[in-house]
Amino acid sequence: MKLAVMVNEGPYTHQASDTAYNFIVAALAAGHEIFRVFFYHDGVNNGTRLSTPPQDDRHIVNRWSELSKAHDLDLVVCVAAAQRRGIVDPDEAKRNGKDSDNIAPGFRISGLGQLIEAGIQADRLLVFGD
Amino acid sequence: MKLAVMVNEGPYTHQASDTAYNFIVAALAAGHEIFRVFFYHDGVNNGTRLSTPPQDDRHIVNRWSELSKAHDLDLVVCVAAAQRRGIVDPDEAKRNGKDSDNIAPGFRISGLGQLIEAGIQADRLLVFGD
Amino acid sequence: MSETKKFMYINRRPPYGTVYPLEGLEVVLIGAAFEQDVCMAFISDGVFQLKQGQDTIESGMKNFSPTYRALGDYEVTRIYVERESLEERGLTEADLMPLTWEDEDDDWAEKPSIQIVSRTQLSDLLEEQDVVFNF
Amino acid sequence: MSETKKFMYINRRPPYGTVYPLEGLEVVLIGAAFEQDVCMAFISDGVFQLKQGQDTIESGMKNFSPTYRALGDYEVTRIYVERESLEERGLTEADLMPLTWEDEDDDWAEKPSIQIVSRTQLSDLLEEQDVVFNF
Amino acid sequence: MLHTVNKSPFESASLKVCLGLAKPGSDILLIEDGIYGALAGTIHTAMLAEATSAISVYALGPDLKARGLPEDRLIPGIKVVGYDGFVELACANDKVQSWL
Amino acid sequence: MLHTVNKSPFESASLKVCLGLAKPGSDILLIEDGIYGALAGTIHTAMLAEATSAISVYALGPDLKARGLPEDRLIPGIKVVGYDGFVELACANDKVQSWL
Repeated sequence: MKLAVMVNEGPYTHQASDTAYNFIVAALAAGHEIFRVFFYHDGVNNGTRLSTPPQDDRHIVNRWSELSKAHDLDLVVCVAAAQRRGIVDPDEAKRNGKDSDNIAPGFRISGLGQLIEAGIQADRLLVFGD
Repeated sequence: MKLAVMVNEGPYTHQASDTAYNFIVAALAAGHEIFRVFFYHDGVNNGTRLSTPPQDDRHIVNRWSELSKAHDLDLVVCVAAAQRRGIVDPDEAKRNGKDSDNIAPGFRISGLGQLIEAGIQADRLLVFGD
Repeated sequence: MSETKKFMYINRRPPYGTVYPLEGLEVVLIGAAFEQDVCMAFISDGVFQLKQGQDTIESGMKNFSPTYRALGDYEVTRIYVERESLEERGLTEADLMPLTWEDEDDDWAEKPSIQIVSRTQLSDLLEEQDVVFNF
Repeated sequence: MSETKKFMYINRRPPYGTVYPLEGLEVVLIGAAFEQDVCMAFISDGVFQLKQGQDTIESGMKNFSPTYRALGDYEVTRIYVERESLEERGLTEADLMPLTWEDEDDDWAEKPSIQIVSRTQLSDLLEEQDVVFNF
Repeated sequence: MLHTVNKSPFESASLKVCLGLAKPGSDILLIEDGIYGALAGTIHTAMLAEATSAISVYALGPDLKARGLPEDRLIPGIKVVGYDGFVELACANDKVQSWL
Repeated sequence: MLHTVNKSPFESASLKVCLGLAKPGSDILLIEDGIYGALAGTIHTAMLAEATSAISVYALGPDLKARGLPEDRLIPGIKVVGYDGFVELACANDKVQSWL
């Protein structure tokens, strides 16, 4: 089946990001397709490469980047939510006059249309949040 | 009186940051001293200079920076909470091998001891969160 | 994307305490361009989003309540409000902002968008959907 | 900082669903160095933090429950658990991790840190504090 | 002591937990989504209305206005204050406990 | 349809709201802090125990284990599944509604 996933909370603070990750790993193992993972609200904070969690804990951001690379996952960060919260890629940095960016490998910034499209195209939409 | 404030949620997502700001403005207007504002949990996300909210909305990060400048406010971001969430200053960037930083003007990164000290030194501690 | 699906946006939280209602509205407005079969449901504390007379000047937040009035222009014409949620909160339909849409097939007559429905009716509507979002 | 104040750390949330319990513990451990008069209170879903037998391997999260056992070494020796909160959740003291501290003044005898208290007793304790943190 | 509550009683147990631990003579200030606890005529009104005999209950005016709730919708006896009143309550009490 | 609940019934109204709208024949999966709703012998047990006659209730095993809750503490009739079972439930039902 074609599954889409929405992640609405940032890493560590809420378990939503962990549950979404574990769900996706299990779905891939069962042979399903992940159409897209869309990060909204504080979920955009999953996409910062500046995170350095304690060494005895999971690295949530890197885990997403690695899963994306291994399975060609489409990790989309909502541009409007990201602007509010300070998640930027090089293009966004230029457009908004910022001196640096912080997007992690494997993530791309795009519009809310990508979420609606996921809802239309996928057989199921799963929402993880607080 | 000497007041200390703890902010536990990021900007926009929860009202905590707004209420803390409005409380501090009122306290300063009434002649009280703000000993320190300590940002913990997702509160550290108040301290990113990469935020660009819509033009018709308040700019929460800039508002903190400006209040700090006007009243010499001590805005402290917890280092451990900031590392998890990717809020870094130039020193932290160097120490953790990051290629950029994102701390906003007026904020400094320091340890949890600064929170305990605020609890000891201030006449009242106010906590704003979710 | 020729397929048409039934989308329901469920609003369950009060305004201003969190950004979910505001960012939820942004999804609905963008979603309108995709010409799906769309409706909104306001249940639990979500009914407070439609309360008349919101004034955020003293709190310094953005008053996004006027956006609800624009929903009709975006062809979001079915807005369900759960009766039990209103009653539990001491509210009546008169407390809500009047939301309308213009019916192209009826000489652009202005018609109410809000429908007060029972929990049972809402349960039936939920069951009919293809995709459900929560804010 | 010669002053000694009464600090209470109130834990009201269950573990793992959010990071507050873990980051709250980090405050308590750092705070121990400041030699204040410290106690912890576990109420509402916070009592679940002390549940025995936590195993996070399958969920991939960090199991921080062993840290509670270290509290005695940090001279956090008074850990209040609200009886009503346990009862409402079908728990008894036997469900909780045994937490102890060593009493220097009593030949390093190992003593229990957990005290089950009623809501009324906890209300009295809360009133005695100088500074209250919530996690 | 001053207790603050920032959650709706329709969604969260915060107000109930606060009332279970607040002593007679305490002050309670409802802020943010907590102001819904101040509404008269709801299924949760009785809980707070009973408490007002022993406890002074306040609601933050700017949060009431943001949410479109005029004072005449509140439980009688609840006092409305601004941010300046919030500061005064925090200073007048010996400590502040936030029920988040 | 599949309903997921991720909040403790002791703190949040999510489970109650879910049960008020879930139709007979639905599946409910308790995840994250929602698994506390599966506990037997609590003040909220009756609410879910009554529903299990018309609704299939599941709890996510990894979240039970993280929180130290063995299966024999659960309301009889609640089935424990892993993340693979979560995926199966999502696919077996025509849609998923997350009560956050």
